Amino acid sequence: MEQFVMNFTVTNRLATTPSPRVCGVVSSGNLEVLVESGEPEDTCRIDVHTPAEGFRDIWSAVLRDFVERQPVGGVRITINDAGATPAVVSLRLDQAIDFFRSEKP
Amino acid sequence: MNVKPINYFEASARTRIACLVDPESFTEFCPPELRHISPHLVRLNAPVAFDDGVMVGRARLAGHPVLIASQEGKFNGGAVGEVHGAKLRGLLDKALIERPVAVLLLVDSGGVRLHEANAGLIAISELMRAILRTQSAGIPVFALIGGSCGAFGGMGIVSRLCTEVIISEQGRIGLSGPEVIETVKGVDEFDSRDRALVWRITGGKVRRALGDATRLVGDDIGAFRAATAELLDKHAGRPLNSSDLDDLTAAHSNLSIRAQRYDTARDGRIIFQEAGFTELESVALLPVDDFNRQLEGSP
Amino acid sequence: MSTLFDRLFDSGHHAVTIDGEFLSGTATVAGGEAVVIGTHNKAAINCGLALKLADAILAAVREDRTLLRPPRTIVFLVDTQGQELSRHEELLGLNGYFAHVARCCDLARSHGHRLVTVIHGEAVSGGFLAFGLMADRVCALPDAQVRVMDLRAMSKVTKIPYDKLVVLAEESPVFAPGAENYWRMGAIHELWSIEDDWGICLASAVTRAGSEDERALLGLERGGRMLAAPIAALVAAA
Amino acid sequence: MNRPSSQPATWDREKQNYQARLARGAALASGRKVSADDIVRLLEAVIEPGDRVCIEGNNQKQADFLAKSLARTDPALVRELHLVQSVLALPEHMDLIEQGQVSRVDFSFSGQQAGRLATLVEQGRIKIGAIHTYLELFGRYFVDLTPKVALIAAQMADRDGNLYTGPNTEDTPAIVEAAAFKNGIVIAQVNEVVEKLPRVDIPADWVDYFVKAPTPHYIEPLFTRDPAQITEIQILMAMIAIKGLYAEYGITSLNHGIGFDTAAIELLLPTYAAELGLKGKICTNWALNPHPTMIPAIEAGFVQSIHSFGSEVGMERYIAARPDIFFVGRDGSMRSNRAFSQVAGHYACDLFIGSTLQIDLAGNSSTATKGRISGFGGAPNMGSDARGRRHASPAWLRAGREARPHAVMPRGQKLVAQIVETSREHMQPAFVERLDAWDLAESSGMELPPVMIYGEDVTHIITEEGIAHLLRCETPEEREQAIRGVAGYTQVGLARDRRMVENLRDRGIIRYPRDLGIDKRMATRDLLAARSIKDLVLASGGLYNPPKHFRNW
Repeated sequence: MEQFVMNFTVTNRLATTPSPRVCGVVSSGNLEVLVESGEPEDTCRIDVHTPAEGFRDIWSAVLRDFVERQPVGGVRITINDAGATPAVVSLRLDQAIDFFRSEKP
Repeated sequence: MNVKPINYFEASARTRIACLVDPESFTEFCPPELRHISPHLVRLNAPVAFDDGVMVGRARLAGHPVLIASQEGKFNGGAVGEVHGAKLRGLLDKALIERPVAVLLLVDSGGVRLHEANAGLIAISELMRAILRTQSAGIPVFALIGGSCGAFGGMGIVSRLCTEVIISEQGRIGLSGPEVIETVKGVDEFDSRDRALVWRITGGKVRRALGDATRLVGDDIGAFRAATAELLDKHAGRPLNSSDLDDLTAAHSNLSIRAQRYDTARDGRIIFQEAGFTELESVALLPVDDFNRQLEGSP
Repeated sequence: MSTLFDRLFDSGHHAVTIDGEFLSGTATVAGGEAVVIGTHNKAAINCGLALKLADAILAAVREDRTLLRPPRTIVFLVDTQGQELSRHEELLGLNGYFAHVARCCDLARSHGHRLVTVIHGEAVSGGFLAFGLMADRVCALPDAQVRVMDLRAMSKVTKIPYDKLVVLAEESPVFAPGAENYWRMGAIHELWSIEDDWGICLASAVTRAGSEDERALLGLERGGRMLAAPIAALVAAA
Repeated sequence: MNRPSSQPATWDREKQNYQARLARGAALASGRKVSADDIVRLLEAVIEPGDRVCIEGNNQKQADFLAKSLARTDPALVRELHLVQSVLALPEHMDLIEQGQVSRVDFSFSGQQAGRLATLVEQGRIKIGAIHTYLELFGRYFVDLTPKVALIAAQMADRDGNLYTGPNTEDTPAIVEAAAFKNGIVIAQVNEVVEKLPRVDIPADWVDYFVKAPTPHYIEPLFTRDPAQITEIQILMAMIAIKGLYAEYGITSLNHGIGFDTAAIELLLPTYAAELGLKGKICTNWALNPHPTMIPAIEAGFVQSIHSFGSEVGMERYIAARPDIFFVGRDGSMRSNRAFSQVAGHYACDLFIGSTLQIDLAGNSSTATKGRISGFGGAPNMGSDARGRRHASPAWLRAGREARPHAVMPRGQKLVAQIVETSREHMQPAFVERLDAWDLAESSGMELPPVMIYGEDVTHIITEEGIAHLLRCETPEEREQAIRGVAGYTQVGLARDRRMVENLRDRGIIRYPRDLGIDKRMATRDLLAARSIKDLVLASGGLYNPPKHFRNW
């Protein structure tokens, strides 16, 4: 198991504070993404828990691109991974943030 | 594009709840953001889930208040560990306080989670007692079965303790999985790769024909919802009578008759035959409605 | 078997018949008559055996009710390697037969019978769920073997190295075989030693058998199952 | 003038040898018919040391009883054989090598035996001539690898020895044609002996012996892909393929590989492609096995014709009921033919698309991994430009124009696409600097690294990131960056030159989903025309009868 946290500073911030949302399922080659409101409001904090060790560079590239696509601050994202490919991780992150934004506070 | 029904089989546990109950009516107890993960999986370096593979909560279905649990079959085969089991048990404890029209268990589980096998086994035993206690208090418990893991191991026993069992033809109920039987007893005893046979032994149709399931529905969450709503209507306002000695004596006699009648049976074909089906090869492909009609029309 | 009976029951007073792997009869426990229902020879429980167990429980309830006498204690003598693995049993719906046994236990409990389990051999997985674990109080003899799966098989299925499992089993009772582990987790109430007077132990177990399921609290108290009780309480209070 | 040597020339030594073999076999046969009990002795009688032997078998149908029987012959009598056959798929094929009966092999594909074969090669117990493509091997049957003994599989024989090979005709005609007309012995195993055949696929006078096998020959349901296992990523890639490649070039004639990636495309035709208005404009004529996942597209009227290499278990009744689509005999059952379908795939199709395990920076792709000698079957024939092609089609011409914009002589180009997710599970990259094929060639003493499709033939790479139009690249550097540009988060992808990739994107050489107007969120399983095997059965009107281990009801 590898665990690490990455913080990204962004300019956009959420106007509302939606309820937490979880997206995806922890199963082989897949992952779950939990999105919650968090502090500070200019930061997107991402916690990763993954069983595959030694892929931190790839994770940071995937997450960096995600934050570039979806620059949302005041958000805390936690990932429980079970060996998902970068493609699946990106797709799930996009879905999760979409769901989260559409959620009422 | 035409709107397709949402498959129960491949939907996630969350989607099942969302599509089964009245819109926006679900409140989750112990939700993922509380992060009650399994410390035992962590210790074994295995992936964890924030809900430990089961969500529990309160909702309405066709207006009826229900308590509901949904197991995620894709997470560790829906297997029951300490936290997972405690959530289920807690839900049944809550039923005594809230007195819903029914407790719905969306079962999708291979049974005990091996990573925490002792805790899982005990949890299932506690769940069994809790279900019996809930029923004694007049509250029915429904099992809904149609996921990829079916209802096996301890969850197979739990399902058969339920008041009503709604199953799809993709659903399965059993005790030991075919792979386990094949591994221990050999391929001649049970060829687990012969999926058609597997379903003739444990699948929804054969379980319905035997009476182990009270409703057979199509693989569509809407169909599960309709069947559940109908059964909730039936139970609403009429507390369950707890089983007495006569009920169990009658049940005992039925099970004895079944064991005698099928004392050498090793294939569900004989059960379809006894249930009055004539074209045995086509039972598997028979649409659910036709199957139900033929079954209920038979003596 | 009779050595066991002699040690368990008052002054060796018992009338238990052995029918294959199935045991049934009566014996004196704490000065009163108790019903004895059991399995031996590491029975693989199938539909037939499950029916015999259920039948014996129902018969005890029926007799006491018919004779209008106080419900007798029922002693379960458990020795099972688990459920029988067979296509035929699955087709019959073995899980349903096990559920039926559980219902019968519950009926007996609600009629005032005290249910005490004594594990005198193995207590494994589904067999134990069906027969033994549903009692009010569960006691294990010194050589009792209680488990779901042994560590080698578990290692194969979970793909966690065996050596690692052995080490981790030292720290936590949650997955490794052993009556001691089940004691710590609250599912076995008493571990009897070889020196104990099992007759006195059994009599005391009957007195202490309560009809509420407090195993989760016991597991918390004994430090073996720290989450079951609080999580269940959290959900119930939500 | 010098007279030739006094010895008169003999021109029928092979024929005499053939007759001598028949004479030795005569006692063990009644006419052409041999009983299963005598087959081992018959093989010992008619086979001579050093013979080239073909045991018919492709990745589907197998002459398994004859293979088993050959493995039971006495290695003192039956030895130094040279196997010349499509596939080394059965354990018996390896047993023959281990027992010392076979000393040399020429083949196309080894599938399940790839690991064992690699071990035997490393131990020096077998010599591999070459790992061919199917067409190449069939070709050599008529030049320098003609089988002396052909052990073939048919469904039925009549009493005279006429054979019905039925839907799984596959390789039989090519093998028999070579052996029977070049003094070879042809022995057929059949499932049944009947009074009258549904049709004659192989005439009796091309057959020397037939034997009724105790059990029907094995057929692997190789082309059945359960839609339940198709992932969202595969659906996204299928959307990119349909919109970015099929629609872009107007591809009507094509061949698909057998993976889930292409199964996803097949299941998106009646939904996604139909919505794009592509019905009748793409995917009308196929060289393809009867994939069950094609059923919804066929039923939706997308497809005009399918010619097949082999058949597929469970599809028989469906095929027979759709004679407008499939090549069906007068008897009502399909006729497949691997050689002809391979020719069709090579010369008559505008597109081949398939998956692979590894792609390097030049676009070379391979499914070879260390310790496994597996070969590629027909993929290299489908996945290469047919330089002999002389008929034009819009897709072919357009590809040619894009590949050679400055050429004076108009010429087309076959479209060859690789469709692959950038990483497999647990971050195993599909894009690599160096193919494992190099190591395999080294460790097995091969003259060529086993490359499935050469980079120069690959025109397109599709990943979940997008599509790279390699044929539009002008320099090898551009080609490398185009590959890196769709290689995602693999090391190859991360090392891309971002500026160059943006430039390629501006020029339409790399196109990402957003460039194609594809909304990634639409890539859900709801888009599949069938989500389970059962859906396929329903779509077929109950005609498709899936193999039992694919059913879950």
